[in-house]
Amino acid sequence: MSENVVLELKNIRKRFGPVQALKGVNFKLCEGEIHALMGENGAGKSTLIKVLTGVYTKDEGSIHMKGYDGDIAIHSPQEAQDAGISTVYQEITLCPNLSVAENMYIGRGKEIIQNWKKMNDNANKILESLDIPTSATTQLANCSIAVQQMVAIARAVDMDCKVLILDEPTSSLDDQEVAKLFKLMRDLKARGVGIIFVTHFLDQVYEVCDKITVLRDGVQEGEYKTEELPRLQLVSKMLGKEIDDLSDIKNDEAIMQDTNEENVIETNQLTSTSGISPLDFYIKKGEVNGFTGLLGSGRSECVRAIFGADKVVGGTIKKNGKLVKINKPIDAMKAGIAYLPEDRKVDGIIGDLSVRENIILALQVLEGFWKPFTRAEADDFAEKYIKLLGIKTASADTPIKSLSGGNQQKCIVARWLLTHPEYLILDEPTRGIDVGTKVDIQKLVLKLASEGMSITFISSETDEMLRTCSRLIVMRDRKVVGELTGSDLTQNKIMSVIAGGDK
Amino acid sequence: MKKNSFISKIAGNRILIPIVALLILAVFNFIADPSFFKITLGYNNLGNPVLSGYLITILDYGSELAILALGMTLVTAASGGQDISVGAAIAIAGSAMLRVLCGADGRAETLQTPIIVAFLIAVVIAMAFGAFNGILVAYFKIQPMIATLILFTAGRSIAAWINNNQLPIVNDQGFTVFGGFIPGIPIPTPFFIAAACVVVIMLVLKFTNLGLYTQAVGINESSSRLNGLNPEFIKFITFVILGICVAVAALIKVSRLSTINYSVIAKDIEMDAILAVALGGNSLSGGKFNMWASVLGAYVIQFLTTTLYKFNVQSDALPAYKAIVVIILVIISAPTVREWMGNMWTRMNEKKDAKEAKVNG
Amino acid sequence: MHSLINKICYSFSILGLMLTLLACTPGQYSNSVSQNNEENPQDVILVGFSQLGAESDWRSANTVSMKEAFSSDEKYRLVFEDGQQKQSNQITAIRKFIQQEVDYIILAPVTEEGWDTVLQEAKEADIPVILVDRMISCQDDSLYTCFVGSDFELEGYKLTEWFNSYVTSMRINASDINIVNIQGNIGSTAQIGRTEALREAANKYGWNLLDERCGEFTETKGKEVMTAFLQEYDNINVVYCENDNEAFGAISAIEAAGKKVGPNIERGEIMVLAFDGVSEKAVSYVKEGKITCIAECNPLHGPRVHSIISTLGVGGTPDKISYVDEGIITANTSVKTVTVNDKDYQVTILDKE
Amino acid sequence: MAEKKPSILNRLRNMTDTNLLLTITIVMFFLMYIGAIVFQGKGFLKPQTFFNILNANAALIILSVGLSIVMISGSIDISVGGVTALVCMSCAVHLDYKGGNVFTAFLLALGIGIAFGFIQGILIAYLDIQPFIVTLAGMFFARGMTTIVNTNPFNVENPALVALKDTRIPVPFLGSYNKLGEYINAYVEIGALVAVAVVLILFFVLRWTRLGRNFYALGGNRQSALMLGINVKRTKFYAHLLCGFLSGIGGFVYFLHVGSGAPTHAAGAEMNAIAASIIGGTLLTGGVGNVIGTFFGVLSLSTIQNIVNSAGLDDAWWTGITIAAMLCLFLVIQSLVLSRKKKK
Repeated sequence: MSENVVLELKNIRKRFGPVQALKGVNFKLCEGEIHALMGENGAGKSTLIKVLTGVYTKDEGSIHMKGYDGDIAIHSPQEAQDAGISTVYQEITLCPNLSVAENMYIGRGKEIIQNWKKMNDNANKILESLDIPTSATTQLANCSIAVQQMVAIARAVDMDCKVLILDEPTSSLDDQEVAKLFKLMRDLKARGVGIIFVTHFLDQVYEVCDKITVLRDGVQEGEYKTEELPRLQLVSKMLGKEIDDLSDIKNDEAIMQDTNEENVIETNQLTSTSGISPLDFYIKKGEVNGFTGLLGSGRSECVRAIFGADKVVGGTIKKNGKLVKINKPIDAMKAGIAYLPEDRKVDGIIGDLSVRENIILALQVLEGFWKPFTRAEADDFAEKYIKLLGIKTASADTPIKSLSGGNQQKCIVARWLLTHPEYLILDEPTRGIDVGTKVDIQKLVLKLASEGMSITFISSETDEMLRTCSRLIVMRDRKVVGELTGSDLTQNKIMSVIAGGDK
Repeated sequence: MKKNSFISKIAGNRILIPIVALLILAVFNFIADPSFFKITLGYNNLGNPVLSGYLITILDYGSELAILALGMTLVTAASGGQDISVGAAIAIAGSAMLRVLCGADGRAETLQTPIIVAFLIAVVIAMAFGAFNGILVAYFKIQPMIATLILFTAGRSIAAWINNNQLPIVNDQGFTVFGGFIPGIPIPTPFFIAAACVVVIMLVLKFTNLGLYTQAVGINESSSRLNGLNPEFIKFITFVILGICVAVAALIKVSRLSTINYSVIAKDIEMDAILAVALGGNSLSGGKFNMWASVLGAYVIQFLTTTLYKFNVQSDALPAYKAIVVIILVIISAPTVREWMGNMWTRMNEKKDAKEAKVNG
Repeated sequence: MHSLINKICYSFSILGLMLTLLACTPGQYSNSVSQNNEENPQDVILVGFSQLGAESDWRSANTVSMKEAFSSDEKYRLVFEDGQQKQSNQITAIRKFIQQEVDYIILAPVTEEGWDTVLQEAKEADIPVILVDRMISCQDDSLYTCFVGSDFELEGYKLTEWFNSYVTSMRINASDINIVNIQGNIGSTAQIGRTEALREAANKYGWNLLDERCGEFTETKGKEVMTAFLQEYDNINVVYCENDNEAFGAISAIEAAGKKVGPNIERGEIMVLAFDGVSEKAVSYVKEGKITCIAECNPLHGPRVHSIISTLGVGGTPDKISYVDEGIITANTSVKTVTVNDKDYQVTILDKE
Repeated sequence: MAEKKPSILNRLRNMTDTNLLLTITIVMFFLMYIGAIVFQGKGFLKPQTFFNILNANAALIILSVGLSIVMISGSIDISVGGVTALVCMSCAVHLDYKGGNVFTAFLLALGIGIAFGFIQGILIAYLDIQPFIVTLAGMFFARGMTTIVNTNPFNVENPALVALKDTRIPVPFLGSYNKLGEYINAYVEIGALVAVAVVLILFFVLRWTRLGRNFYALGGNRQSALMLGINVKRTKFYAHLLCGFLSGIGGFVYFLHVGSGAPTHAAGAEMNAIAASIIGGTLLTGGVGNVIGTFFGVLSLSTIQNIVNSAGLDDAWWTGITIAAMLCLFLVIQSLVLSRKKKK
């Protein structure tokens, strides 16, 4: 290990059942350096952080720290803290009911009696040195999110941590709070602390980071100095497409759109509690359009607003030209809209219920409380779609939670297809699924579109979007920044719009 | 994959637990005293045929519990908690019924109102208090047990207040029919009422989506919201349905004695109701449920109570034995224990396979 | 903001529900003592009454009679405390009366022992204590001014004497009389007196007393105890219940077990004897013959205590023990009068229905 | 940045939840006490009335403090009432029939309390079973065992205990003159002193020891507590052990106050303890609460009962309704305080 490298990971591997999350990652962090860690969904970024902080234990590979020889074993957050690795998670893992000073010192000292005066004085000293606008005795819940994050960082600093990991710290901060955070990060850099900055906001990376490491499906794609890596190239590395050899794959089956068709769904100035900027969106019959953009750019929030999953606070939705009132999912379903949620585990499957019940659920709710399907009806609904989508399940009665990820996703798709929607929203339908199922789903989308169903297809893998969508809406920081149709539907056009302008 | 098949067989059909418990009790009693199962046809003082024997008392006195188990299963499935105010709510419903039947001074010779009207009023009142619990749990997001704690504390006092602490007595012979026997029919009426309630609930489960919606909300609330359901309303409704069950149970309880004692009526019945749901193999933290298993669980508990009575265990000492049964049940179904049992089983298998390998290796 | 607003309006609806429960006190409550809140003028006499509970019809009748006796006369203000069957509550109540410097304390003690310390405090505070319904056992009997209630042993003797003369008149020999006793709360004066009377009569006349078990003076416990008796003994022909409610419980248990209740033991019926005779139900049971005989226990102590307090008020000293007069009621015509330690008592015969 | 003189409202806003709810409780208690004086007349002015309330509720205070600790760490224990009844009956039987002395009886009480706390702690902390189910079973087990130990209630005759029961610790110069003009010293029972001592010790433990602060952290956010390096399972186990230990002490104090064993002792005590904790400013969701608040919570409960009683609603069933109404009122206040905080 060269003298100023504070942390080095060698050939880290980690698997969850069949899925290989980390396939031998190498990573180097020097002292006094802000090092960005970037990667799209499923690149293994969060798994790597969890291995480093002791939430998961690595299967293979070694972690080397300055001042320790050989591999340091990290099995719990406690050991990581002792080794000098501290983490500030996006959802702040502090206790809102305790005071600021307590949050900085709880769980650390070994002494039985707690000396409040000494603790508060030390806390105030650190808060002043890091210029954090709060006092030791205020309750954490009374401080803003930004201040709470700085308190977490102050706790890490006070444990003289050598490596500080910031996991998406800026996603819920406004601009001056981000500026304050960067000033604090620069102070720590000057003190020689190595900072790993996990984010997906490109301009923040270029503003504060010295080096960037890009991860893609479980492997370190490369480590670059920020100045040497233009924004466009960074996006292409993240999306795994080389700029120069990109042939314009024109999807031949893309159905040409006749423009005079009436809009199936049309929204103007639609906003919801999830804080997206007002959305103007339209989709025609049989059209497949897509939302693209980096993780956290507001793609899901837009479709959740349309479906009424988040409370709509402004704007209107028109269906086939008529104004429609949608503020709960049931209204959207009655208006013929279907929504396949992004997170299968939390919002999709109902774990203990059988495959059959999961499939018929949406249609059953539409039918109403008083008209349950007979066992026979339910069975042939289920059998029909199990065959149609090729769902591999022992029987229609097995609980859905015992199916593989791909088959679970097919069941949810079957659930919404059963309601014969006019407008189907698929949010990351292919995430964490074997390649075979991915291709099936894309073929299915095109088949349904040809039968007249209008579909919104959201995926972080842009080549999938290119193959299926005839129109792409590009999002950045919760705003629609561009729309690509026809000939513009090329990989590098997308990336340049995502990267924002020609930089 | 031997481990999974064995464990899933146990966990799979949860109805196994009440059946096993029933067999154990039956065998135990058979050994102890075969006359336990003797049923005799005698004549009560009014001269009409009456069946008597331990089995009959089980079916007779188990009916209130079975009816409550129906409602409690739905509440547990949807809200992942239990309602501990059912005993107090029975006191309120019973007290209201007697107040309507006996009028203000509580001594009426003839009934002031027809029984059916009194029963309906009691149903409305029980549903109102069920709704009160439902609002606290569904809309105020207070834990079910803490929310129903309020009614548990105040319930019996409200019941006493309704009749200004008088102990009204109904002298009309017709009223005792619900708790006793219909002249000419040897089987106790409570058994019929319980059977009727079970049939009604089964029909409701068959011809409406109550079962599917309750389980969906209980297992994954956010996903059921995205599928168009209104989780708050469903949780609220389960508490109201439990209110109806409470009213029916109150009718039986009050007509058994044709009077009411506020501090003693349906004492500790909430413990039995929770035990019935647990004994039915349903998870006490909500989700999937099997209604038949809960009803069977209720009768198994009455079987246990009658057996303990037979060995002249004090009625106040019963809760101790039942507490032990609940603890054992809850330990067996605790996730950490299941995992531990799972690894124990696999380690045993590996040792067995290793031995086999050594033998024929 | 929206969720906060609907949370507030929900909370007020809940609060409203609770307050309506509290506020709309039911009509019949008005006849009990109406409380005037202004500082009580000097001449109103403050009387603290610590009742032991509300477990039976007799008790409720006793409470109502006390409240009426003092509310009708505006010279007095009654402060009522319900001890809910627990001595600790009654002791706390008495200490509260002492603090409020009441003029008189009326106590219906739930048990006989454990009162010395608190009554000593009352004596020091120079507040006369009048015992009602049940006695207490203490070394220094100056701790209480006087006792108003029933002579429970006398009631017991009356009932057993009546039963004896009935048995001799029907020429049933003593050896095949099997009696079970459903007792009241163990340790209360009523229970001690009535059980003592039965035991004495049983070994005097040679009846065999099969079993005695506590029925807590309530109907539910009475029924439970009777069911257990019927399962253990199959030769019971007399049930001795120490109050009305226990008798009702015993009767419903006997009928549920398919046996007949009535006076003629020789034809296999089970005779029920009881005490109190307060509620109409008890009287109607006597007329129907379900309860063969009841030794009355008069709950109406209100007027008697009121007169004692007025005599104390003018400086007089009431006699230490004063018993209320009580009779015997039955529908059976075979016994007219009962003599207990050579004093005759008239039996009131109710016409049978 | 010197802090400008904070206005009352401003200081109120950034007070910690615990202190805010504590002040609400204490203010409510004094309002009630003044109300009681108005309703009850001169009786309430004498200090001895306050000491009487303290003597009568000594055991409930200790049980409520135990319960507050468990609620602060995000769990609950409703077996305290049952354990109290079991302790009373076992000590009574031990003293009168087994010929034990008062000290061995005290050890027996502690033993029973700790046993319940230990077993329930293991089931809840390490086997991760729902706390309400475990302690509900614990309550019924204790109530059942009480009648198994001895069916009928009976008063203890052991002279040493009766003497202990009646000892009066005079409180200097707080006495009052009775009608005869004699000066009677105000007195306090032993139980009251034990209760006050328990409250002070527990206040110290919760405020100044590491274990105490871990209770708060665990109640505030269980996941964060884990990430901050607190042994969550062990802390929760200690909370239940401590609650069991305190219900043993509370049981013995109740035994001293009542001097008898009965199955119906401390009926509903656990519900009153939960109500007192909530009124005392302990949040149901955990992480917020103070034993001093619980102390005033218990006193408020009995004061409000006095008021309701003297306002003519003197039948027994009014106590149940008043406690439930108070519980409901404070639950609503808590949810408003919580939502005001969340809104910021």
